[in-house]
Amino acid sequence: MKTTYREAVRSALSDALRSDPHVFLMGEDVGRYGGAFAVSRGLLEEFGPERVRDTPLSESTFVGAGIGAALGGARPIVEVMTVNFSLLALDQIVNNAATLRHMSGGQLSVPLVVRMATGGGRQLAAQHSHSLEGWYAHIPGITVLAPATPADARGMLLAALREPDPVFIFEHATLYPTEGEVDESAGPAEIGRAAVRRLGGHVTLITYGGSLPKTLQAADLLAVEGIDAEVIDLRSLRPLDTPTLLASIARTHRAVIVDEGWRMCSFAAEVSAQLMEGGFYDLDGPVARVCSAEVPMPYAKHMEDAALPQPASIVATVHEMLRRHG
Amino acid sequence: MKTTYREAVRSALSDALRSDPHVFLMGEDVGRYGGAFAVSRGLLEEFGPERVRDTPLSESTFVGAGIGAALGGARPIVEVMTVNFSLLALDQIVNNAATLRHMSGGQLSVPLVVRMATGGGRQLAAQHSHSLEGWYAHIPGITVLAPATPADARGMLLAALREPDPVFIFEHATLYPTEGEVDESAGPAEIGRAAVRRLGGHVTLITYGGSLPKTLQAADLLAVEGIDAEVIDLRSLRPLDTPTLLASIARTHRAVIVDEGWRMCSFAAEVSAQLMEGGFYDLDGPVARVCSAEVPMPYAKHMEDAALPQPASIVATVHEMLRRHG
Amino acid sequence: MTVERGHALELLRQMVLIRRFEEKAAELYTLGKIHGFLHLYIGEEAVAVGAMQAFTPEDAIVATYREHGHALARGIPAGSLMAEMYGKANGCSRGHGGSMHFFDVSRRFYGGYAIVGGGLPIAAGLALADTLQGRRRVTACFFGDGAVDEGEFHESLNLAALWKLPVLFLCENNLYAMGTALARHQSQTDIRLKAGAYALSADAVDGMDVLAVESATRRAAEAVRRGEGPYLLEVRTYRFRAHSMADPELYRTKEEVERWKTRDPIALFATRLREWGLLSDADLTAIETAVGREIEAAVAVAEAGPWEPVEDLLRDVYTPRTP
Amino acid sequence: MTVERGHALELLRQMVLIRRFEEKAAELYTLGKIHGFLHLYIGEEAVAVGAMQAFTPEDAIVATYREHGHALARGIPAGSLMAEMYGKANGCSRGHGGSMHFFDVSRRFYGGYAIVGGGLPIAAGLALADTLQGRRRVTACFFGDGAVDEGEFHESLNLAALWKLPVLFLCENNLYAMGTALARHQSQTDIRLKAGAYALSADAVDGMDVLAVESATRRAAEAVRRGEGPYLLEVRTYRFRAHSMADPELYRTKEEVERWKTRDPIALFATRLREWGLLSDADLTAIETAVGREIEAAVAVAEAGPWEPVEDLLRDVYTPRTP
Ligand SMILES: Cc1ncc(C[n+]2csc(CCOP(=O)(O)OP(=O)(O)O)c2C)c(N)n1
Ligand SMILES: Cc1ncc(C[n+]2csc(CCOP(=O)(O)OP(=O)(O)O)c2C)c(N)n1
Ligand SMILES: [Mg+2]
Ligand SMILES: [Mg+2]
Repeated sequence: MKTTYREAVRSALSDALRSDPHVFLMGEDVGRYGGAFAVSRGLLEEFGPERVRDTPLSESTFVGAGIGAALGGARPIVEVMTVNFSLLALDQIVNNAATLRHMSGGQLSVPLVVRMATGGGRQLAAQHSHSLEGWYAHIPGITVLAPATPADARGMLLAALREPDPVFIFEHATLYPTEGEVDESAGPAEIGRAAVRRLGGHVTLITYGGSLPKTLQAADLLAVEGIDAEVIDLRSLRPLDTPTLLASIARTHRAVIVDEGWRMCSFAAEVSAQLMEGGFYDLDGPVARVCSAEVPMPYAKHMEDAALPQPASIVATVHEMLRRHG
Repeated sequence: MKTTYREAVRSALSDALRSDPHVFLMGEDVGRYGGAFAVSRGLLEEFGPERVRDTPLSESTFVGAGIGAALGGARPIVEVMTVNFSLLALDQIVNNAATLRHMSGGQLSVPLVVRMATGGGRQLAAQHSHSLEGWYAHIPGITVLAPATPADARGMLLAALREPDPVFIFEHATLYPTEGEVDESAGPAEIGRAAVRRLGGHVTLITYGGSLPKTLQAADLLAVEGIDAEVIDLRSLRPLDTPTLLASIARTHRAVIVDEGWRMCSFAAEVSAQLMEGGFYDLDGPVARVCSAEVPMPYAKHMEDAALPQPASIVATVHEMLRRHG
Repeated sequence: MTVERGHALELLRQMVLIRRFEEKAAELYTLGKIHGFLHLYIGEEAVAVGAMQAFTPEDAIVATYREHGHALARGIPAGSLMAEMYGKANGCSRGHGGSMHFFDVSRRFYGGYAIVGGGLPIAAGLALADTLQGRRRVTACFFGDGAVDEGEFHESLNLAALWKLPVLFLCENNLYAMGTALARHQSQTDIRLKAGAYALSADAVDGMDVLAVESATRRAAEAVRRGEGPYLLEVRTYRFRAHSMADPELYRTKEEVERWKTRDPIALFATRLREWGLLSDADLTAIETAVGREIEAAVAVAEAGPWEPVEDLLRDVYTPRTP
Repeated sequence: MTVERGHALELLRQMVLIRRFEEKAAELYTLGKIHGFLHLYIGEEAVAVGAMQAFTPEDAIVATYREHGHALARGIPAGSLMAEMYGKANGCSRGHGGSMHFFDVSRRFYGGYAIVGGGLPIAAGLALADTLQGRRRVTACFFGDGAVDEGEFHESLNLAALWKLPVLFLCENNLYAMGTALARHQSQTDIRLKAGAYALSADAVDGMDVLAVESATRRAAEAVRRGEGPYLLEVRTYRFRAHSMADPELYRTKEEVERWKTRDPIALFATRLREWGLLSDADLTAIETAVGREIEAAVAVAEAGPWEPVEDLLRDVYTPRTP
């Protein structure tokens, strides 16, 4: 069945609410408003205000309350409207969600799922366009997912709800209206596995989340010129499926990482470092990164476009790579 | 003159308070208590409670007030007791301090200095041992410094106070009692320049902050075996002095990065990626990283030691590197 | 209540200007000239216009993402704001900020904050700088009822009260935080009563009555200016439009909105002025005509404005160094 | 006030246990057996001991980094705590947490939080889980006067009040946040009055009087258990020792400390029990002897405990998967 990313998330949410009485959803405007991205529309009506809870504007506390509720035997799904506001909740995430199991000597676990919209590209300017997946992936004790397709949006949320430890799901806001095949009877996705979205032998393009469509476009453009790009969608950022990446560069000998985070200390840097550590002798030349420019996101469209990775900049990077190391 | 890192910071603070009436210091317990690390002891008595201000426990707000005071023409130095508590202030840092200049089209600037203690190694466990320099270095719009010696502790604070934009200074808590030569008449240090702390031709060890003493120890151990390690102290993490690093690996052809952050998405990953991007053809083999283990910091000494980079693990990494690629 | 005619007409003109400016902005949004988020202030004009009368050019203003009204009432030219929403380089923030991030340092208008509650600590800091430098200025900080939920509200009021900082905290209580009604996000819906927790002075005022807002704000600002410390002023108002252009308004009834529209601050004030013999049909027509022209001119400024060159992408991240 | 003798002696015993446990811990710290931060509770024993009487084993406890007293009063064996402070694998948190992070899930003791204010949202969440699952349990959340400054205090009280969550917020007001006296960190020093901002019930009680603490906490806990929503209880106390072992106490006078020591909660209670004829010299000796033995045994447990194998470094980061 073809459905949108938005509907795929909603269907996973309603499946979960229906099948497990411990599951509940909370966050700003998830109820009456129907969710800032209309993801949870209709859920309040179906499941009632006890299980679909509008919270006050208190990111630190409702994320912390999600942690506490998980400790108390509930199965919370917390929606932080966007990653931008999650900055207010990082203490709870880093110091409590990620540590409680270890800090308690293994006595506790925190079966918490946190979903948030991420990324730029909608002219929302500096405070509303962050892409901080790389920060999250730095934190041991949590799992970080970035579904890029409707099927993954559904499957990974279902999978997250089976994890005994905290899972953070990043939904790129530009993906919500995109469409794809979703098998409603399919179960949870496998966490920790990348997907090869396109096979190719000349260069490996590695990406995730909202950059996947752009990267596939770039691959199409390259194909016209006879350059066969392999496109890998990481899907899970922590844990990272390094073997799939290494297997690909063992064939292509070249890699470009596309990541919407700012370049410096980006998630792409980690991928690049790992490719060197595990695949140095397979590489024909240095791994390249296409990231966001080092600037708070500008509002004007032409400037925002210039700040973000684009198909054209991916193609240009591949050209430069082939020119330099054949 | 030989002095401690703690005294060096204090001397820079009192010089600044004495020479510029716009400078003031605020933070938790910087006044009556004398600073959690005794850095500001005596300053309240000398400069009075208007200019040495004890704040409530409100990290987000006193950091934000520092930003506002900087906008209003003051020259605030904000002490966030430790980086651990700065998690509560990240919204103000990322969304205001770092963006206001750009977001206002260049009308505003935020001449703010924020100092904080960082790092582990004192058996303070999971919530009090973070090393998040790599997160900070991800943020465009700010400068990130990590002085490792008393001379730099003084010189970089003085330099930070000349910057028109926000500067974050990370003082590794284990460094406060360490001693070194400080020239009290020396002016501000140069920002953006790494220092070669030891010359050597066989391998480049790259580090910063609290890991410098450990890395120098490792170099001493290696020297005994006839392995000459060059040791580079980054000093400034953003901007990063990439040319100095590339010049070194052009001679040594090997590099190990020592960084107390967790390995995944560490600052070390960025350095590794940049070395590949700029020095791939100079490298005899992959750049290696010695980072913290992917675990919330354990309290017990032997476990904490095992989690942190150590001279022995640095030496072992160099051995492994030489074994694998000569 | 008495009011001087010239002043009354100026208040009315400002409210009409905001109303028409925003109606035009909504239209231009639909036409694809303006993008991103657009949060209209329609219905709340009496708040910004009434309050802003109390501040001198030396005072500082800190607002939110719903700040068109504040910016206009502070006297920032409509063209500069419209150009900002177009993303043009002649916009008040050089096109970097859009609707949510208006800045004008010459008017001490310090933004435009899109993180709810994020402006409050900034306001405390601006006031702290004044205190340290011995200046008798007020910092006005506007925020919504939703911001009251955030930890920064609590921290900022405590800090300001503790240090007697000259901040006027002005809560625009429009009964909703996005789609969440006040009683569903606040356990204490009488926001003025929050002041007790910080031992500071507070008042509440009808935000549909521009004169009431003006006089309450003047009282509050004078107390702050006298050095009595910060002040919390709750202004009770209502937004007539959706939260943003994307909001389908599922959370409130049309009837509720219509009921509030009977208290339209512009109509209310116009009626009153007529009753007092201070406003004629001709006056109103003159205002509408002048405002209409001003907005036409603003659109022209925006249309004609240049785009920032892409080469300048990194220009304003750090202050340029003089070599 | 009347009190049953057995109960009175038990309260006294618990307070003496905490006092002697901490004196021993301080000694062991000096000897290099215990490391990291050590925050002593000495002087505040009546708070944890009095309050803990009000909770059943089904209730949940959330504490801070100054939680030795709460852990002991909750019945966690002293040996398990001492071993934790040694960093031994038989410690209550397997040596992962040390003094600041005691956990014992079997006793629903949920830590041990070292970020000031960080436990409050957790407590709200534990109570939310109870509400959702229809259980009549109370979550007790202990925190200091310094935590009241933090945004999470405000957010958590609002959330709990709004959703009528069964949390008893218990503020241990010892007049200092580290070296900062209450009046220098709080604009409203009457912390109980903060409750008005959330429309919730509150009370304040003398924290040096164990019986007063017990009865105030019982009243509060019963209200919470009846489903009346959260409750703020301010307990006024004083810490006799430094903030932590590193604190030179420059911020208060010896006289102030001595004055408070005349209200030592243990001495005060013992005197009262003697007056009431409920305590003899022999009783006290018996208590001291038993406590002394318990602490000796605790040290032995810690000394004998094994170190966690280094190979287990990553063991508890994620829940092990059953393949
Ligand atoms: C910290 C944070 N959380 C969530 C949002 C998303 N958001 C934008 S406006 C808004 C409602 C704010 O309500 P209020 O403060 O009452 O202001 P109003 O929009 O009514 O003027 C929300 C939830 C945000 N911008 N910042
Ligand atoms: C968020 C945060 N900021 C600062 C600190 C450092 N710190 C530890 S305890 C403390 C004082 C806390 O005072 P209070 O809440 O009154 O508790 P008490 O120590 O008096 O029991 C401070 C500032 C911290 N642990 N967490
Ligand atoms: Mg509102
Ligand atoms: Mg205290």
